[in-house]
Amino acid sequence: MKMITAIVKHTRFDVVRRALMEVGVQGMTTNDVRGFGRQKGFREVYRGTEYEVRFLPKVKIEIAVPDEKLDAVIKAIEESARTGEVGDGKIFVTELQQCIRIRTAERGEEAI
Amino acid sequence: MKMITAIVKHTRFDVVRRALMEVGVQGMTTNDVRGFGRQKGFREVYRGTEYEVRFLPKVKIEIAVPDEKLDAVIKAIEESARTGEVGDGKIFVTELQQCIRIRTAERGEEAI
Amino acid sequence: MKMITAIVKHTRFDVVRRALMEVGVQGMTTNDVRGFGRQKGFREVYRGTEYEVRFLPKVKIEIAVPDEKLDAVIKAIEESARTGEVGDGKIFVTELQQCIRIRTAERGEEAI
Amino acid sequence: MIDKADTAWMLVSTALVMLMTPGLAFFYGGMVRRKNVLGTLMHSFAALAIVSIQWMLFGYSLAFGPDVKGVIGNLDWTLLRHVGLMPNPAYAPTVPHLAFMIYQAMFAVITPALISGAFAERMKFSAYVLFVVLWSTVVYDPVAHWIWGAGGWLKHLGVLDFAGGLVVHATSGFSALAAALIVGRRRDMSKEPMLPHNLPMTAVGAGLLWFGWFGFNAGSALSAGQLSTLAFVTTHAAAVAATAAWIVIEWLHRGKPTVFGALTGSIAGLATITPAAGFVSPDSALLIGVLAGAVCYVALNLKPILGYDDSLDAFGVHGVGGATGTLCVGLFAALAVNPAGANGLFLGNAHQFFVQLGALALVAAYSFAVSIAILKLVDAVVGLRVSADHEDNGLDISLHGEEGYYL
Amino acid sequence: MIDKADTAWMLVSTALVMLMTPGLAFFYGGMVRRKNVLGTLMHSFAALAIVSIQWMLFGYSLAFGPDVKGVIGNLDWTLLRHVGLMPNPAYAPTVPHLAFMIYQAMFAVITPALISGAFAERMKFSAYVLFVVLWSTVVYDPVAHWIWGAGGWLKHLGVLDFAGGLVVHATSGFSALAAALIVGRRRDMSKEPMLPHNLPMTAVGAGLLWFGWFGFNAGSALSAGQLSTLAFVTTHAAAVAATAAWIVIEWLHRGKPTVFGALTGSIAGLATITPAAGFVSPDSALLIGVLAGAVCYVALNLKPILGYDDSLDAFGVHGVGGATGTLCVGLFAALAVNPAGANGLFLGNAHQFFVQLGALALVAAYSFAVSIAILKLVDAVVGLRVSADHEDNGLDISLHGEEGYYL
Amino acid sequence: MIDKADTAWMLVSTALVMLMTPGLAFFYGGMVRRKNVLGTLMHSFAALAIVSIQWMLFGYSLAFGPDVKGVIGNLDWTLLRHVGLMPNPAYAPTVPHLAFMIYQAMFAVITPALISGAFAERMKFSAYVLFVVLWSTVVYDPVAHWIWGAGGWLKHLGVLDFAGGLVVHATSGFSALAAALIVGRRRDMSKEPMLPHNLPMTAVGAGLLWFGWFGFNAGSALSAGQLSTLAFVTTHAAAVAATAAWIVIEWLHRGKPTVFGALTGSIAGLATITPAAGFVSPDSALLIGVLAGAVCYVALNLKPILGYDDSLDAFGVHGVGGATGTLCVGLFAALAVNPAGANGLFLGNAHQFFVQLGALALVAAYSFAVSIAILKLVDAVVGLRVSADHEDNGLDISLHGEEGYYL
Ligand SMILES: Nc1ncnc2c1ncn2[C@@H]1O[C@H](COP(=O)(O)OP(=O)(O)O)[C@@H](O)[C@H]1O
Ligand SMILES: Nc1ncnc2c1ncn2[C@@H]1O[C@H](COP(=O)(O)OP(=O)(O)O)[C@@H](O)[C@H]1O
Ligand SMILES: Nc1ncnc2c1ncn2[C@@H]1O[C@H](COP(=O)(O)OP(=O)(O)O)[C@@H](O)[C@H]1O
Repeated sequence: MKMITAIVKHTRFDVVRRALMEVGVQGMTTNDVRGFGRQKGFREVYRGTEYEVRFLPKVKIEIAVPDEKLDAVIKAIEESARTGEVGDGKIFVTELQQCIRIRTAERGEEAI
Repeated sequence: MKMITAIVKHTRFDVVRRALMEVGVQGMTTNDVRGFGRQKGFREVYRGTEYEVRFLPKVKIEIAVPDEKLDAVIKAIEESARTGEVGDGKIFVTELQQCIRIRTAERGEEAI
Repeated sequence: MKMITAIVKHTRFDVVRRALMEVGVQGMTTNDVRGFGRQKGFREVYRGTEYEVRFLPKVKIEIAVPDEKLDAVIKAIEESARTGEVGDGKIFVTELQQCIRIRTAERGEEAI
Repeated sequence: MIDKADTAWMLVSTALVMLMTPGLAFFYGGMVRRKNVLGTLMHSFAALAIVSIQWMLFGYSLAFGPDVKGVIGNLDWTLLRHVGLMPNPAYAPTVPHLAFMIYQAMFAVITPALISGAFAERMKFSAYVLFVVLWSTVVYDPVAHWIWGAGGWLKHLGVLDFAGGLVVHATSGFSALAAALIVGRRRDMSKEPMLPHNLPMTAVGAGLLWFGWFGFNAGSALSAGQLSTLAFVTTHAAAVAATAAWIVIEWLHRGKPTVFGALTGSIAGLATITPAAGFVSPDSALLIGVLAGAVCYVALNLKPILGYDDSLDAFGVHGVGGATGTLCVGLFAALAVNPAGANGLFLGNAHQFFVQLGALALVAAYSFAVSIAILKLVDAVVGLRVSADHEDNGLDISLHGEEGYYL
Repeated sequence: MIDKADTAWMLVSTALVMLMTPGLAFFYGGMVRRKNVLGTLMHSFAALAIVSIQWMLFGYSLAFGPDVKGVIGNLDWTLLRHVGLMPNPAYAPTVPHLAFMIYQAMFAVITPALISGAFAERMKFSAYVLFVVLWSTVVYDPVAHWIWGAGGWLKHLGVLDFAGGLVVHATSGFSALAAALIVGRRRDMSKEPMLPHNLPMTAVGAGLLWFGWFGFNAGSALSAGQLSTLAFVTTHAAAVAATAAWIVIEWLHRGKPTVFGALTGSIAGLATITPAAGFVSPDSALLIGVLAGAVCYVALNLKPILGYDDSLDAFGVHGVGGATGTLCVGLFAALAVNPAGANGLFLGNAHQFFVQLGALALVAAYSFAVSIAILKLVDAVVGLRVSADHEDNGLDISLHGEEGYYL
Repeated sequence: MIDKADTAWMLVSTALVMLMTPGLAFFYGGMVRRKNVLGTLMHSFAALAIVSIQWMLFGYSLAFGPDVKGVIGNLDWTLLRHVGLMPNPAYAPTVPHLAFMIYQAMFAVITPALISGAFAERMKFSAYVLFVVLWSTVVYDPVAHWIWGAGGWLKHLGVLDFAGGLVVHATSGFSALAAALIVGRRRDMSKEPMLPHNLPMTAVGAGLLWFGWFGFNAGSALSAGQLSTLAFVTTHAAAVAATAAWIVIEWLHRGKPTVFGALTGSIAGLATITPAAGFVSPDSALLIGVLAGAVCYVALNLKPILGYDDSLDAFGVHGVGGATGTLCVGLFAALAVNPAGANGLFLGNAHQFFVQLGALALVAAYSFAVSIAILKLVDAVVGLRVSADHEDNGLDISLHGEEGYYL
């Protein structure tokens, strides 16, 4: 099993969610993060003092998937999250050793 | 060492926290997330427009543990977080290569 | 590639960010978390009822790095985040199997 | 004869008292956990709607209509019949009768809304609606008649209640105690800290309450002039003294003065001075304020020991404050200050003190007992508490299908 | 002759109406998504600045200055020339002319701010500024003159509009409909739920609007006394009836009564009673309130079906409410209540109903058509909508270079 | 003789000015970082309590009591002795003396609260309490006596200060500058951006301040009528002109008009018109507003260059605005507008300008110097600043043991 962590733009989030559901993803966990990268930030001026805001709001999506679904899910995210502009975000993949559904105590791929 | 990531219901959080302390967990990191899964969401109506809210508030708990404690901790979470209803959440386990306590520069299991 | 996850104090965050940039880190993702550990919490009294608040605000920083940069980045974090007081936080390292830049579809270390 | 200045003053005061109910919504709303913020706001806004309608339909007639044996008004003024634009000399001889009616409406509105602090975060909305209608009719309207209605029997006995220490704060406070006991503790109480989710919102509420309270107390002079000025000054004096007292006591007792404490103190001071505002001098008001802060501070610190769950301290602030203030009238009142009042114990008139004490005991007991009966009835009809699941998920999603914030 | 009480009342009412524009800012600000909260607040605060200046420069002269053929005021009163501290008997014989001017200024301010709900979350700020200046000059000022100006032709025909059902709510509401159609739907509409980011802030706004509305309606009596009392009572009656009606209807229809619905209902009731406040009895006002709640509820539930994007329901609440209220004057008005008014259809005077209906049709059509022209012009000059990128990132960062919260 | 309308007006104005202090709490509270929101709210609420008590105990006597050589009031009126329900003809001949006292109390309250913006996010609460008591007694009370007290020497010299440009804004502003310098910069200044955590809360504060300011300025006429109307209109005119000016200037200078800027502009306009409100015409007020916006905009943009840390711009807005306004009286005042005032430079009376300039220099220097002395004293006694650790963790947890939000 793999854990896929995608950092995407807020404005793409809903599209990504739908793409994920189309490839059969039935669960995911998300939260708001602030990302720093190549994308230029915003200049904010508060009462005459300028601040360069480099940390931009992004959504982090975490999805546990069985190995055989990995490529399909990555493809779905890539295509739905891409706008072609700097700041589209990243996908990270790590090995998942165990996954447990608390309700049923199922383990492994069944629990995803 | 392992990193345990548990997604649990808000209303179980405090019970889980106490169960963890009883099995000797001395540290953890938590944050609010929104989860999507088998659990039905809420129908919210705002001024005549209906929205299906599928992302439900959950708490994510991250706990670094030495290998020998893994099973005890998982058991503690499972038992304390379970209500038997859909949406009880998930436990994910990944391999932790290194753990460092910043204050003392300790490394490995000592640093947990 | 490795994924470095650092839990640091809010008040050190900006210093850490600058130290990271100095060792050539060009991207990171952060969010607010609440941490529980050896650090004593705060006693809060609301209208005569006392609460022991043990979950303290921390910042979580996630940084994907190529293997050869791992040590330099860890060193940078350790040095910038350390105040020597309890609660300085932790650094966790996990193996990163894949990293994808959504915009360009680059993969691996190039995508970091 | 209608006096324009008095009318302007009454209309402004009415608007100020109206604003107190939204103010209370924010005061309470900030104290609950995030998942219940809308449910808590709803209590106040719904009371505004429900009680105003009840009042115009028949509540005003019950409270202020033609007297029936000193106990209640009859139904002659239902739907505001006979309540027109000419003054009613029995109540306010210089403003249109409708102005007096609408001013009093705002008092009737906020009183049950105050009670909602006792059962916040766990009551069914249907039960709340039913409770408010019944309570207004069976508790508020009669008690208002006894004390303020032309012919009311407690008024006749010389009970003094300038702006509602008995009628508003004692009724709501002791009913709140009943409600806290009957409805029971929140499920999460033993499991997690019940921390206020938005104290700045509570501060907004406190600011608006304080502002509106000038209409509440100074407006109760029913005319613009010396008496309204006096009540205005005593109101402010007690509020600031109670705020300062709370800060000092908490600082000494707990080591840190909290903002939540300061705000609580100010509301305690305002509730406590309410019955006395037009009967005592400004320096007595300062003393009453200090007393209000001290007494309510103790009450709130006893609550965790006693173990009942008056979630937002409707009893601890309004019940205790209203009772303290009612007795303070019996202590500090001075004919020199207001010839239409009386002298209190400190000016040698022990009688007034016992009158106040008796009236307090009676109103407290009546409110407590009848509230229990109403709550039992409501429980039988629709059930008082939400299901455990609803309580865990919060009232906002469970009862109202909304969430407070998408921040 | 200047009457002190009337002057005090008018100044207080003016302050109350001023507060409504910040109130509207919070009411609207809470409804948008977090990324647009400041852009939405800015609409109201900017209108306060822009229109107040336009008003003192020449707007007041156009609306209330010496009549030109019943259609518009001339420019004699530009820069407040001839508008001094002596009363103008044609408008308010007992208060300084400047007091009447500044009172009316607050009405002129809030009206275009109301429209901003229709194009929230997507309009350029430069376009908004231009729109507000043009709209105030070409729509608000003439319509105010027709109905309230000395010599205005609709006034002459007997159209009754106590506090702005036509002048304020119908103009803004139908212009909002035009704006929603011309500006188009928000990009995110099909992609994500458009959830209000901070409903407690919306509740703060609703509370302040309700409070200020007493100045709006009861102040429109231009004097403290019976008429202001009547308008005060009818205002409150309609507001509470509409709130209750909304709660009940939504409960029955959707299974859960929302707080957002209750707040919307209260504003619908206030908007609807506005033209009628000084012409109908309190019990009629209760009925009008129920009607307001029902009609606006239906309007808002039709919107998703019709598919236009009136983001914050400026048309659904103010257009529909203002229209309903204007017709209700024609139905419920009673000479017995206000001899300066008229009888309505229910008292046998069908004529008044048709006068109201005709005026409504005219004002609605004029507002709608001229707004379309203005919006087309503004679009040609500076462009109405922000770029897709700006819309996605939110107005706060894109247009104002700030963020609402760092929580 | 007590005039009911004047009394109603003064009581309403007093309530409005009271509301400004909570308004200031929210205005300031939204600007700080989340970890200091309660500490910042506490500054205003504590000032409300502390100064009101000081005022009733002896402050009022010092400021307005029987004159001692033009410099200070004596202690005859301590604990409000001789301050009763009959008018004091020297101050306000038509309202109860207590009404004048409580009105002035609200001015005394808000002035030190304004200063708190200079040392927000880093001062000890004990130091703050001590500072407020000393400052009110040694700075506010004497200066108020000089300018407004019967027998005050600056009043005698013909200094004009309608509602507190000198007494309120110059004293607080220049004391704020002293405080910013003595207390020093916040530790985080070089480390992280100091972003306002909740601008919508700041907007709520600005809205309430604006609303309350009508009581502040128009109430300073101490009577309802022409003068209060004039002051009301000039107040609004300056506020809107300054708001618009700020928007325009920032748009041109920085490319984007901010909401925070617009709100700041409005407060700058209100502070600036304060001394002039009853002495200038509405069109002069528009000009003064534009000037206020421009001058304060420049002041705030210079701050980062000069490098002192006036955290919330108490000096940049109130000091600079109050000074500008005081001089504007010397430029724009017109006897034709208010015969009790004077002509200014633009009407050929250079004398008045120099009187204003001299008074400003004196009050500014006095406030600055005495504040430094007080701060040094407080520093010696309890220490001014919180520990580095407390500052890093935020005042809310460190000083008050609470957190603002659990969202
Ligand atoms: N090395 C990294 N580690 C963790 N997160 C990163 C890293 N680099 C980028 N990110 C995340 O990805 C987001 C987008 O990256 P950015 O460099 O701005 O654009 P792009 O991916 O299009 O080149 C950032 O805002 C950040 O949240
Ligand atoms: N594949 C997944 N990847 C990541 N998180 C998941 C996944 N499936 C479920 N979750 C998380 O677990 C929570 C509970 O899952 P759900 O399917 O609703 O109930 P249950 O686990 O009882 O079957 C979800 O809200 C989500 O946060
Ligand atoms: N076992 C753990 N798993 C996950 N996070 C931890 C663990 N232990 C500590 N932390 C995180 O590190 C933070 C600091 O830990 P703490 O024990 O308070 O101080 P220190 O690291 O200086 O000993 C905690 O607040 C928590 O967020």
